Amino acid sequence: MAAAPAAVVLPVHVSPRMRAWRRFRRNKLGFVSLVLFLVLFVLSLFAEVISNDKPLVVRYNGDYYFPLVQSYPETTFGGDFPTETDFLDPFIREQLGKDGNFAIYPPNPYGSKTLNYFAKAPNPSPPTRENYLGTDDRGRDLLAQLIYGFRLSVLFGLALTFIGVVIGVITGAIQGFFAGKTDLAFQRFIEIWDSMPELYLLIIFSAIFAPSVALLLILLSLFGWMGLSQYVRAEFLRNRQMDYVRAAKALGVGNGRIMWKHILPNSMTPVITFLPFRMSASILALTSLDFLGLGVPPGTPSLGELLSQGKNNIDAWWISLSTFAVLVITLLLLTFMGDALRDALDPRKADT
Amino acid sequence: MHEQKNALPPLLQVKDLRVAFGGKEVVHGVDLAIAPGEKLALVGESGSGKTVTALSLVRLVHNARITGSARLAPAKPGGQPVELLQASERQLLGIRGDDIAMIFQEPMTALNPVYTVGDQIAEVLQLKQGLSAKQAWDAAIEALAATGIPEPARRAGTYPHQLSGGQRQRAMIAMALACRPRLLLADEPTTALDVTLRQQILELLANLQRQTGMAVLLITHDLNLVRRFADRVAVMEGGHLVEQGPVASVFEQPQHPYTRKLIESRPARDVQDPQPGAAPMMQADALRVSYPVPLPGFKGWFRKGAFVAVQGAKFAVPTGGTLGIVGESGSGKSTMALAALGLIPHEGELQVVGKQWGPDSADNRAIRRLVQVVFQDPFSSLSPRMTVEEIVGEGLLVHEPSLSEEQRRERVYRVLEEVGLTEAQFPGLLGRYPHEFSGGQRQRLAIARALIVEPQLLVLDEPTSALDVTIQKQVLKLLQRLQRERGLSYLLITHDVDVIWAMAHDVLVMKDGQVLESGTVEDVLRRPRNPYTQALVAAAS
Amino acid sequence: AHGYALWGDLKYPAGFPNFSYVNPQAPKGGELRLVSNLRYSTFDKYNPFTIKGSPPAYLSALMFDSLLAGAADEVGSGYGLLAEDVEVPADGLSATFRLRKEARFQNGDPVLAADVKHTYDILIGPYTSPAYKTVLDDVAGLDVLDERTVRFRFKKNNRELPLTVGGLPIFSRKWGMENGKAKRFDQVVMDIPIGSGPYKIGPVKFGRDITYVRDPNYWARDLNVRKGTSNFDRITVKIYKDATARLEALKAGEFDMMRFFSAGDWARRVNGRKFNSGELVKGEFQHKLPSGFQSYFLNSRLPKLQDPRVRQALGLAMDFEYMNRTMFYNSYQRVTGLFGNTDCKSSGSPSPEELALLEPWRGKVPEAAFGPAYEPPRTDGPGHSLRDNLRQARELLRQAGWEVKDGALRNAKGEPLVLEYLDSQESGARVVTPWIRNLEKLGITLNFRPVDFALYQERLQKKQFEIISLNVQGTHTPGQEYVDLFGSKSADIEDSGNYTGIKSPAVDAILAKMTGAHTKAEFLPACRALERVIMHSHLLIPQWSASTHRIAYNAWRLQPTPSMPPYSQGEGWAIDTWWSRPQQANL
Amino acid sequence: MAAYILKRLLLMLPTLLGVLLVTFVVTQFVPGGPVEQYFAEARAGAGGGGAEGGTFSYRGGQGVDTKKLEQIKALYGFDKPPHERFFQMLGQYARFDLGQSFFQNKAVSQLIVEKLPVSISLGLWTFFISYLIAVPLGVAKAVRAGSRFDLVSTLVVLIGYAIPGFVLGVALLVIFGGQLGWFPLRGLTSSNWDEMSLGGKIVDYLWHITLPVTAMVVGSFAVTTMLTKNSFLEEIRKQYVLTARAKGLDERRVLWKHVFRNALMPIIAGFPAAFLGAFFTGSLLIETLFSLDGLGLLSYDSVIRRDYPVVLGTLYLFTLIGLFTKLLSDLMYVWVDPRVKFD
Ligand SMILES: Nc1ncnc2c1ncn2[C@@H]1O[C@H](COP(=O)(O)OP(=O)(O)OP(=O)(O)O)[C@@H](O)[C@H]1O
Ligand SMILES: Nc1ncnc2c1ncn2[C@@H]1O[C@H](COP(=O)(O)OP(=O)(O)OP(=O)(O)O)[C@@H](O)[C@H]1O
Ligand SMILES: [Mg+2]
Ligand SMILES: [Mg+2]
Repeated sequence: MAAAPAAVVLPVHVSPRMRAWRRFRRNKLGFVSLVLFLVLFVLSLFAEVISNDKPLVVRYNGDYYFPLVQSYPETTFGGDFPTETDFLDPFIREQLGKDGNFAIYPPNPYGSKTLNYFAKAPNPSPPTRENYLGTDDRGRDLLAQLIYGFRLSVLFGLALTFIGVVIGVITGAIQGFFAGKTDLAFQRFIEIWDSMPELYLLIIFSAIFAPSVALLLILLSLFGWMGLSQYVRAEFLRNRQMDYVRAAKALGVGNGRIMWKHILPNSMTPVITFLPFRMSASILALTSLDFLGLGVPPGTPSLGELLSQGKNNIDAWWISLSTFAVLVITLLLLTFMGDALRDALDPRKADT
Repeated sequence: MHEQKNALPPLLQVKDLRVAFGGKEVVHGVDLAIAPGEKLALVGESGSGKTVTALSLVRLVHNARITGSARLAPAKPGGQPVELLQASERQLLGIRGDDIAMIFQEPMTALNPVYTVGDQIAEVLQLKQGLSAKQAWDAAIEALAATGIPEPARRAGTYPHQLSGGQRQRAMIAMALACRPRLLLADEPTTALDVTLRQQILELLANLQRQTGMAVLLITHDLNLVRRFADRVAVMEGGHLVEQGPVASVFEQPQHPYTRKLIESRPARDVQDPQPGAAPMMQADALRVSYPVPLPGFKGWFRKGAFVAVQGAKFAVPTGGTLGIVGESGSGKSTMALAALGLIPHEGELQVVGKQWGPDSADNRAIRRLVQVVFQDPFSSLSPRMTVEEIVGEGLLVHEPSLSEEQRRERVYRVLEEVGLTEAQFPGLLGRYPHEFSGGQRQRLAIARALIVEPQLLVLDEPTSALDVTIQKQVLKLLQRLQRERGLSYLLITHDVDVIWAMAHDVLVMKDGQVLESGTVEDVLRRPRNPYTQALVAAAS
Repeated sequence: AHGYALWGDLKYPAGFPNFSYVNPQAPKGGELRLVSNLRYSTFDKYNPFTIKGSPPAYLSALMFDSLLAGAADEVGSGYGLLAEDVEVPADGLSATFRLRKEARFQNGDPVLAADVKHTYDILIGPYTSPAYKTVLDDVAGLDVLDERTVRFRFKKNNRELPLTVGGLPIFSRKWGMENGKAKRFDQVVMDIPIGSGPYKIGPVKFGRDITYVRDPNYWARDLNVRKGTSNFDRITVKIYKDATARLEALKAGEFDMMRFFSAGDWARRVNGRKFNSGELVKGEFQHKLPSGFQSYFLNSRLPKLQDPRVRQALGLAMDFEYMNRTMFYNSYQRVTGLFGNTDCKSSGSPSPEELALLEPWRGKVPEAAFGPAYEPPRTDGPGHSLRDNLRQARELLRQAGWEVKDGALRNAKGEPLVLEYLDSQESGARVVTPWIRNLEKLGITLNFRPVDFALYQERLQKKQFEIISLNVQGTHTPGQEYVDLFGSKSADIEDSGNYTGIKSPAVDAILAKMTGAHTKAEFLPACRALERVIMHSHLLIPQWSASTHRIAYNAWRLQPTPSMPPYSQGEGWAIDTWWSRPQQANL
Repeated sequence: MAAYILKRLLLMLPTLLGVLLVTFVVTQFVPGGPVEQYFAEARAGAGGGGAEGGTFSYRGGQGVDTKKLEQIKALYGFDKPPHERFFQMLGQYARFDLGQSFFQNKAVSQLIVEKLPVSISLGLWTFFISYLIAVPLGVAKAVRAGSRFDLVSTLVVLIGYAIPGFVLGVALLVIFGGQLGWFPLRGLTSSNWDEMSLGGKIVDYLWHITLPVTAMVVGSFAVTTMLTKNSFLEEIRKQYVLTARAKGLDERRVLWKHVFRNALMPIIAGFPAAFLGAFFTGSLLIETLFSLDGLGLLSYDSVIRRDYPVVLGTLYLFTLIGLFTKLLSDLMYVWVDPRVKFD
């Protein structure tokens, strides 16, 4: 056996994360989904530039204005009111149409709350040249609703999923790993917690606080972790008996690290499987409470609200159909990403 | 076929078998032939591609590209030979288990954890021989009995994790033999068995071979076994078949340098005596360990029975010395090791460096640093989703958290090299996962993992069972050197009397959970008092 | 007398043969299949009077007669049904009814004074819906004068009380008797009611469908007030829990008629094959029911809503014409006051009688009350654009000390004007959205706040809201309830109807005149003066009302009378006076 | 094991107590109870009951006077202090007396029993259909992971999942119930059910539940399918699968016997709970849509109307059942995977 050379030449090696990334990349569908999702998501983050009732640039009487960045009172453009300009107002349009003046509007000239106040057809109106996807039941542009709704729903979904997964995994891991008394006690706690009348809590909270997305996030997070927790617990209960756990214990590895590094990676199947579903469930959760008046603050664009509008206006097919399409696409992308993620985390899958 | 010089046409003819993982070839064109009833031993360096070769014959390697040809002679005269590498999945179904049976190298992971071993054996019988459930169960118990498992009726009803390493291995053997295959691919079938049992298994194989004309491809590191059992031997190195021929001629006139090295390698004793008078590293008295087992019938509803795996053991591991434990398979050696490591509850006296295992893992952290272990079944003791670097480096993370990542990596490289795993051999070694290694390599990973924290006491449960003689020698040398240089103590469990000779200062012989005798190596092995020990020593020489 | 009218002007003289809006020769027979229009979608009892549980739809109207029956082409009057004679003395402090000899309960027993007393006692007892106690609060008691004569005594002279007691459903003492003993009334649940009405309970699918079958021996079948009514042999009421399902069932022909309340449904979704073939017909029937005042109620208890100019500005921002055009399919009329569609409505400049009531309070009531009648702002036509209205609003707000600063309307202290609109339904958001948008132009933030129904009720009771929307049904004979709505006393009582928080001695005085009026000539000016004051105080932002009943019905199976009596509630018209067409569809 | 079961059974008592206590306390803080509703009704005047068609009406309120308030409180039992009510309730529950509804003329237990046919119908069918399709589908997808079949079935399953049940329900109702008239629009049975022959009854019943069950089932595949698929993929590469293959077992046996039990630990273990749960399924929106009287509607209504006896009574019962199924699930874990130990 050769004695170790003084300076071991450390070869560059591919880190496990890199290998996982390669495995992820190999799943074309998943990779394409990721790219697409990111593109859509980033686009929706810039929703204000894509879909807004405020022009990007305005030239009025020789001056340039940027209403996206700054708000200008109507009086700036010769109007009456010291409040923010409504650029869809025919009066303002007329002002801006005068010689030398111009305004460049975003591709879809409606914001999330913009009423098409000067539309002719009753709401909800079918797709027209003015409203590419039609309007919803109160005359807001559907495309704008979808763009903003997608953004809100995805952000909300990500947050809720993240919180839910973190709590679910931690609690499930603790129960499963320590088993015995810890498990017994925690399970009882979950049973009691689970039977808490969620609806009443929401009602009580809604009596005290004005509805807000953050409040909803907190409330839903309080209960959203339990399902996953049970699954993780089951996996941990099984995997904690594995020899490699025993080996890690013998090495003196602490419990936290054993759970995190040794058992968790081998217990991820339910977590990953549920990720896309939890995301979409979070999106739908925004709706389910709406008809109790406990949902997101009214007027907040959300896919959930559009769905319930679709139900109530079954003849307005453009509402339910386009919302549904957005949901399906989101869910598909998420699932394919989940698939690829699962592949990526499975080292037994070849990666080159 | 025309090349075949034997009187009988070969049962299996392998030509230019090549196996590649993700573009990297690990078996480079192997040619082999096995005649009916022939016992061919495949020996070779750890990681030389023996397992992969065997598995690819029944097309059970994942993510691999297999080329070449492997023809299996027809079962009945006049039938068509089957090209295994091209056969349809359906054809293979008929062949696997029926014509070709396989004994896997690592019995823990190879058995389905959620079915009893009896179930798993009976399943083949029911399926391939059309026995009724009851008949199959009885036959399964018989098959277990034939491999020498005590209380086979009870053992049939237990799950793999409730068996000792050797017992699992025997269950695996029973399963493979259940259908009287024409060809048995036995991948290290006896690593976890003691010498006497080895003999029993070999006899069992020989019997079958006589009765049914079964041919055996025996993959092993145990040259004694080859000598005694095989007709012909083939030697592999680095994915090439470097030599093959009748056992006698190969052993007497080895042609290839590697073969020569293999035959000449014998573990050599190179140890110093521990300082007398020093307090023992570990001390146990009246140690008793039991496992809960279900009681039969109604009683089992309310109480658990206990299976006493270790009873009244008394031993001491001398500081800077080695206590070797030999004993029958299932006698409680691994159990005792687990107890010594504080991993299962025990009764009686047990002291490690003067301390006792507490119930709290934080208290034990200090002792853990001093006591390390190499488990018997390396595969299952390696987290499947951790890379080599993570697995081996973890001990440092825990016990020497101050190291920088660079320093840690360097240490990992060094210890891997010491156990014979180098980057040169395995590109991207640190980023690999356990399943990408051969059995012997995994065992070395386990050893490296234990060594890296520089413990004072190392519990080694069959540390060299999956290693070929050359690597075994290398590893033992390493252990001896560490003992010399750092005064390491070992608790060494092994079936290999050679290893005991090479390493141990004191020896403990176990059977049925009891310590039969103990003393210095010289005392116990030269002048065995107990009949079991005598048989053991006799069988080994 | 054969009937009683609030102001003594009965339309039909004694001995009239039948109401003029019925077809006395209408053929009897056939089946009318209705759909339940109740809020709850099941039934679990046959007793419509107890607190717990829900009775099937229409049970009360079909199974019980009352002392007096109303006519659907006349308001404020009742004609003897169970009673052949009703006497109200000049002081108005009692009403005496003499029962008809031929009046029979469905079990054959005669209807006697004792039954009336029993009914009254039960209804004001502890086991019935509190609504009866509310209604009968001004009734001091009931005396049985002889076997067939009862006298209700009243606590005060209220012209409407004889009609109230005359309208009570009368049931038999034997209802709910078990082994000769009367059960506690709240235990009378599944016992088939014993009334004297034209229909009995027929086949029932409990909790789901109920069929009422006509009693061929109905005692009053030829009585003038009943002639030509109750023409269907069977009336089946079906329950659908979901509006979409109900609509589809109508289109599929599972029932015969349905009244629509949603303009969107009526305009967009009531269509299909059966409408094209003429089997189903969409009918809009003009009625003369009081339009009531569905309005946004502003809670003037709040400092920020105390200034009438601010309240008026809020109203100016509501663009009804836009809403009617884009959301309501132009099917609604603007509510213009408290008493739309009734004689009580004010118009033009105040008459001398009205001025007489108002004058003493000059300075204490809005000056505008002395001018022309209230007209809500409009946005259609020249000089009436939204922009004009908003300009006016801005001006009002400025006068009230609110100016736009930093993008919001702020008072002198720099507090922004932020308001909250409380609703019990998420769907309310749709309607306020345009208003919110217009208010934004003024720099006012209006938040829509939906809460669960029970919480909503509690907030209303405790007056913890800023703006709510209420639909107050109209009446031809406003009375005590307006004291509750606008009286000073009720302003500080929890659970009162004074949502706006108005506390004005002037209003109190006018209300006193109104409730104390003995003649129409006293009564109407008081009503109109009240309307002027209230509306010009801008406590209410009037919304809209429908002047038609929208009814889809199966023209192959049902035959309506030529015209709808003006004061009919819609379904009642069909149930009472329509008849079944000979079945040609089966051919 | 029996000791463990016994321990769990004993633990149910404090758990139940905890559940009831928590809920009871929460209900104390919910705004707008039955007393408020009583006054709201009194305020609505004689419009309630059944006075439609009457052309004269009178409205008016008098405000709340304290005497009346006390009376009304007594009517709903709110005159007693909370703790007294709580213990009274516990006493009742100990005798399995679930109490009487505030708003309906029925005992809570009777209400539940009445809703069961609908709930069981919806629950069991949905449960069976979704498991019977989802699990094999998931396995097939795992075996053919990455194939076109896998892709297309993922697509289909996810589209099903993405349609919210109520939207799908409305679509089904309008198209197949209303427009085409192939399926009935409401209820579990036809009105002439009682006169039907046995065969007729079965057909009628199936005819009625087709749409609601479809609406519920379509969305329920996805999760189970994907979970099955992923768990299978997790296990399918393990060594014991090689062993099973080497034994010459055919693919079906390898998958359904060897992999299945390992892979479906979560699914099999959740089975009893899901199965028992199926008896008490409620789906507010589907029940409403198809005019079915089930537990979904009952629990929603009771929450909204603050019918506390129903809320607490159903909660008590469901918790009890839930606790048993949970125990069953835990026992299933051990049965499915002998390595699992709870201590
Ligand atoms: N899934 C895999 N991916 C990549 N490389 C692999 C994989 N499986 C095995 N190898 C490599 O193939 C070579 C041959 O492995 P094999 O298991 O056949 O060795 P072996 O001769 O059986 O050794 P041992 O005696 O140690 O069991 C080894 O170098 C191993 O690292
Ligand atoms: N979890 C368990 N439950 C019940 N019995 C067990 C369990 N684990 C091991 N045993 C039994 O305990 C005995 C001792 O097992 P142990 O693993 O210590 O044997 P060993 O001496 O290491 O044998 P080998 O040389 O075959 O590895 C065996 O008979 C085995 O069947
Ligand atoms: Mg090998
Ligand atoms: Mg062992």
